[in-house]
Amino acid sequence: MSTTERRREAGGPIATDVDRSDLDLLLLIRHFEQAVLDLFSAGEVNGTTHTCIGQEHVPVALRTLLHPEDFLFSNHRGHGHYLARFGDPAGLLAEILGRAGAVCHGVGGSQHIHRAGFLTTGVQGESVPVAAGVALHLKRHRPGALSVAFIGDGTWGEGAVYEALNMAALWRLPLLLVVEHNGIAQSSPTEAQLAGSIGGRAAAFGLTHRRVDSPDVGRIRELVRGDLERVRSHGVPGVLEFSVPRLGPHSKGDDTRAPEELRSLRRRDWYRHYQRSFPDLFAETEERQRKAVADVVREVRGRPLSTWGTDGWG
Amino acid sequence: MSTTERRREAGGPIATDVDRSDLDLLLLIRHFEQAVLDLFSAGEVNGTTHTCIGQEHVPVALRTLLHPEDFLFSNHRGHGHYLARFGDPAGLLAEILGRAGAVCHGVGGSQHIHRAGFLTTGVQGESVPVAAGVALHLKRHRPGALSVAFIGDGTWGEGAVYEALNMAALWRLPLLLVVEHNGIAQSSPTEAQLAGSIGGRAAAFGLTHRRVDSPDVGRIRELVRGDLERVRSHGVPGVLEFSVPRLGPHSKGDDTRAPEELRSLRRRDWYRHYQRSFPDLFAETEERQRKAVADVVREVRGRPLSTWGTDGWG
Amino acid sequence: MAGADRIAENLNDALHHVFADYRDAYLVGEDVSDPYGGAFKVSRGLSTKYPDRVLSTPISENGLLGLCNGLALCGNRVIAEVMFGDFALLAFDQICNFAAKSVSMYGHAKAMNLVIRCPVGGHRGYGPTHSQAVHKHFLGIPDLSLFEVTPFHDNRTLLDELVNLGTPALLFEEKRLYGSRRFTGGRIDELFTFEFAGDHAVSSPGEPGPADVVLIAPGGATFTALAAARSLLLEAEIVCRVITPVRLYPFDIRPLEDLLGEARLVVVAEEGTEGGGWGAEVAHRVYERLWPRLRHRVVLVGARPSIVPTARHLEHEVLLQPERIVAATREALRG
Amino acid sequence: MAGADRIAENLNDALHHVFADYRDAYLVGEDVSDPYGGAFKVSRGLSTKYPDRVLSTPISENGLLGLCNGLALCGNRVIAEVMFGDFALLAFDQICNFAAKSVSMYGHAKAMNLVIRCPVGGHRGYGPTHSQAVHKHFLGIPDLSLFEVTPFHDNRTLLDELVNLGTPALLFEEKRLYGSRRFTGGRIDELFTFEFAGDHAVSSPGEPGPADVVLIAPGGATFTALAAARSLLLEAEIVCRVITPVRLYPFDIRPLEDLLGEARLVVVAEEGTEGGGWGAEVAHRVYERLWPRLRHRVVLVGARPSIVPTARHLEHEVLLQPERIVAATREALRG
Ligand SMILES: Cc1ncc(C[n+]2csc(CCOP(=O)(O)OP(=O)(O)O)c2C)c(N)n1
Ligand SMILES: Cc1ncc(C[n+]2csc(CCOP(=O)(O)OP(=O)(O)O)c2C)c(N)n1
Ligand SMILES: [Mg+2]
Ligand SMILES: [Mg+2]
Repeated sequence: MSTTERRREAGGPIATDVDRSDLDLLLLIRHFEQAVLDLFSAGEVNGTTHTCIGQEHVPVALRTLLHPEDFLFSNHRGHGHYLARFGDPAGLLAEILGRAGAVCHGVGGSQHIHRAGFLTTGVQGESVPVAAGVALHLKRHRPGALSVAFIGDGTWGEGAVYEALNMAALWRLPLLLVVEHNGIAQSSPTEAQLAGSIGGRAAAFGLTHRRVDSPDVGRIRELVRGDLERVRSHGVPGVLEFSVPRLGPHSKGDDTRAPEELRSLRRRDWYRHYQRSFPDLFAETEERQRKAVADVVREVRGRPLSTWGTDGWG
Repeated sequence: MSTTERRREAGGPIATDVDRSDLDLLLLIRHFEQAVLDLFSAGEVNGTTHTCIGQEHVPVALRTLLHPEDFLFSNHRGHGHYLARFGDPAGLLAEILGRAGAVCHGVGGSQHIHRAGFLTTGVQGESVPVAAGVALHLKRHRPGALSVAFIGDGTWGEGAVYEALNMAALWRLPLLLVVEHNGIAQSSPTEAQLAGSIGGRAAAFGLTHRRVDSPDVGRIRELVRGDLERVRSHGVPGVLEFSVPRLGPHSKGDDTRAPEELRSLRRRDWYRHYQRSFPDLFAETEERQRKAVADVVREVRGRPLSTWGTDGWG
Repeated sequence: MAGADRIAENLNDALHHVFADYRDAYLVGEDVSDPYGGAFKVSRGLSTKYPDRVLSTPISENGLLGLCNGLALCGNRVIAEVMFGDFALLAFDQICNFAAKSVSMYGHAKAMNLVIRCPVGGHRGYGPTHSQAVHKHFLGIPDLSLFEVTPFHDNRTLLDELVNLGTPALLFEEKRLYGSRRFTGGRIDELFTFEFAGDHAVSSPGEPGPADVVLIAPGGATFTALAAARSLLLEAEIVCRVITPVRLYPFDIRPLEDLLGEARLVVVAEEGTEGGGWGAEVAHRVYERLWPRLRHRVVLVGARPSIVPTARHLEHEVLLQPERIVAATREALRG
Repeated sequence: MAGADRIAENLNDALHHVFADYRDAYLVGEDVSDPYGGAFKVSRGLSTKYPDRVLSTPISENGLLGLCNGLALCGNRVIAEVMFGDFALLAFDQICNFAAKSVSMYGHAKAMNLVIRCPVGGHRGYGPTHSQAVHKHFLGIPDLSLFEVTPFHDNRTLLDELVNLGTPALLFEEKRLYGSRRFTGGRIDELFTFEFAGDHAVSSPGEPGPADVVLIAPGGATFTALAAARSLLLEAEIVCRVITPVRLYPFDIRPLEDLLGEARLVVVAEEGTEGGGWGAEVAHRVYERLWPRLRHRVVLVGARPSIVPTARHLEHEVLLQPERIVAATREALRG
């Protein structure tokens, strides 16, 4: 059985074939996020959560270009990053619901997750200098490994980002900044919070920058493979900017965008395009992932509450 | 009597005539700074101080382009900025020595000075967002007025600078950032602390930028007059970068640069060039300013200590 | 009482009044513009009415506080909204080294009318970086006052005071308060009434005479303290008064001296973690004024010295609960 | 004693030993490289010997602490040098919200070996933004310990302990100490000797029996306290012991209980401004353990609640001086 499916439709944003495992992952993340929102609506999530609906293809595309020894700094909108790296929906959902088997015992919750080679914090921008420090370590001890920090467009408001880029550029650190530019930060459109451009910000430090608009996982890989390699082999930082639509609310029920705007954003959803390009495989995969997520939800909801304490510490 | 003196020598970095009041001010600052260093060596200065020897021409040149309603944020190396604005060596020296008549009662000292439309703080970068706030106020209440922040090249390490530039660019604030790029920050050469270029940093926010190398006050004015006017009339921020030599130590006795480096820097000193271009006027002016500063030193040293308290507050 | 407005609305109303009263009022913060109106909706309606003076900033806490400092320096009345108090730590330099110091460090008294609003505290499951009670870190900065919204004080009066203070102030807003109704008319419930002593709200059960215990608890800890006081009364006949200060620092102990001096025990409860906190400062003031009259050492309770976990059941363990106050009080009275 | 090294040299030696002992040691700070060796020269020689692991950073306090956090996260032993402690406030987020929280907030114990060296305090005329004793702001952060260099403790032992602590630590270095010689061999001068009680140095005049006063004073305040103790003895025959802790927070009171319990008076002196400071926390610990034995409330003295002015005569007025300790002590003993 081939793991790659040929595209049916000519033209359109999906120009490459699809790997089944990519589609699996794309749809796992989509349905996971949808389930989280549903659980939230049902009052089963304590606190807050930020879903990555519309942005799933970024971690999915990068997944095969990343190595096990790379260190990833995710952010508040990090479920997709986690699932693409670890494929562990139960551990993540348990974390969000505070159930046994939670990857961080329910202590960190949705936006504070740490697992080998992966870390999220809840303070915007804070991770970038930390990622620079990790890059320095990797450069010396695991040459060729990357320190990757995911940030949103709005996070360019934070001074910490610039302090880190300056050091990373000066010391030629293998830091890859992945910017998920979804045109908005909480409620603020990018035009209202970011002057100039992200490309310009990268250039300010002499860093390479590429902007990618495609929702096509295969195409993205073609475009950015060389960029990652350059950061790895030259040990210098780079910035990758992905233009993506944020299709869900910022966290929960707090979307103040106009319906027309959302409609037009939905036209950019990888989901539609993949559905159109690979209708059969898509339907079959979606069904499978919907069920898989439902099973995970059922199973995790049935678990006892997580425990935390010196005893429980791993 | 003409207030402008014709250049004698053709060629060389000084290509314009000199205004007597400019030369007066240049030499006042130079001799003031020299006197501060001497007082320091004599153990009469408490704490620390940073002299602007080699950089005097920047505030002198800008002086005539600035308006009384402009607000100036100076920095740790700010004696020249103060003297160019207020021409008050006694008030400043009293501040440095903690004597009666000190502009801030000796409380702030060399690097914490506030007087109408002028403010210095001792934390690098901190003033830039504050200057943006003042620019916002000016834009609304005194259109055409500038908020000017002086910073060094090293201060581009601070995230606050970027946070401020972003806001200033977004809101089109009349903020003028004057960068005195002396190639060093304390002991760190610029190459070791600044990746990319200052022009690139300005461009990152869509800001205009000009780099000026000339030590010639008249020439500088020709070059930057339009830039200031643009910030004023369009109400948008801009960056002016002056390439200057730091001829003295960072503060006192802490210069770790090699003698050859210092020798080559001295070749860029406006002092030599003006001396060469206007020998008679220069000699006469220098004599006058040397004496004026000596008088100020003598007079201020004889004053009683400053007093501070609710009673003494002006 | 049923008729009173919710505290978020009361705060919102207070902000509207500041803007109506002062043409130099500014509100600066992240996502404060309509229709969002700030993460906790407290700023709703302001940007629509006063578009020029409500600034939704980029995500730049230090920068936005710097901007506020510049506006305050020019004589404006400036209100900053920090989305979560935890992020005020990013702006520590602008708050401490610029805002507070500028009042005096230039040798002349310089008015800085700046109010920094900080939603704080947990009980919301927002996790370790969005749930701190950061009060303790800002204690003891000359010329920086700390205030906290309470269920008793009208924020209209409070905010008007703060924008005219002449020195910068932090205003903490415990998140549980937003959705709660204010206590008005002197009555809290069938058991407790309240009145004011100086600036402090004093809640008492109907018992005459001195209380056994005086419990000092600001902000949202008021609810916790009231629940504890109720248990103590109903379960152990311990009469407990609850004092809710609105100004946390400097803490004004004078109006409380008699109340405190008569009690068998003084307890200070705070939302912040135990250790190095506000409670120790209040205790110090109590000892300083009342040493000879105190019958027991001042007891401090707060959250456990831990980060605030996200999961509800874990968060509950860490944060201050009425049971902890009750247990500490009873143990002290026994011992 | 004349033979002992200056404390700056002792610290420098301690740093050299950390680098010699641990191949994963890093030093990160502004202008720390040779020949400059840091603003106070404490880092001299390190960059020459270990060029790869000594990083002179841009002027980016928050960024450099973040970089340190990344290195610590990877298991390295990291020492940050903040040029002036005042600027540690710029890095508050990385210190509190990342370094300290990472130890526990991911549900697993995560070692973070990070030491943040902060020169603090005045008496140097550096002015309001370069002279603060910032200790108080960092009190009570779970998993963040505060230490301070003293004239008694060997920094070689101390630094070795700190780089292996598993939790981040701030190490305050009061600037007066740098040029001072360490006290060694149990003797301070012809009047005072010292010994250790637990981690605390205890200085005593030769008098037998319990002291009248126990004066707790860390870092550079030790000198001030010793001068005060000397005056009290010579001018008023008041016997005063001086306790100098090396770990300020959490404060370990157990080894001191007898000493404190026997005294007529406990005084806590600190370089920081009065109000909301470390002293109140120490006092709280004292009350907590010794309430029934205390004969007087704990007296706190510190700098006046003011910015630190630049001019020497004004600075002198604000900062803690022996006379202030003497006056507060005598007043308390009288009253
Ligand atoms: C320092 C800090 N300030 C504010 C916030 C609140 N906050 C969380 S996400 C967010 C918007 C982030 O926007 P962006 O970087 O574009 O990421 P996106 O949410 O669009 O993925 C804000 C303001 C925060 N978490 N940290
Ligand atoms: C936040 C902060 N960090 C460090 C310092 C110490 N410091 C004072 S001046 C200076 C160098 C500044 O370099 P630059 O901006 O190039 O100005 P220059 O001294 O060259 O005029 C440093 C590191 C400070 N004052 N503030
Ligand atoms: Mg975004
Ligand atoms: Mg410089």
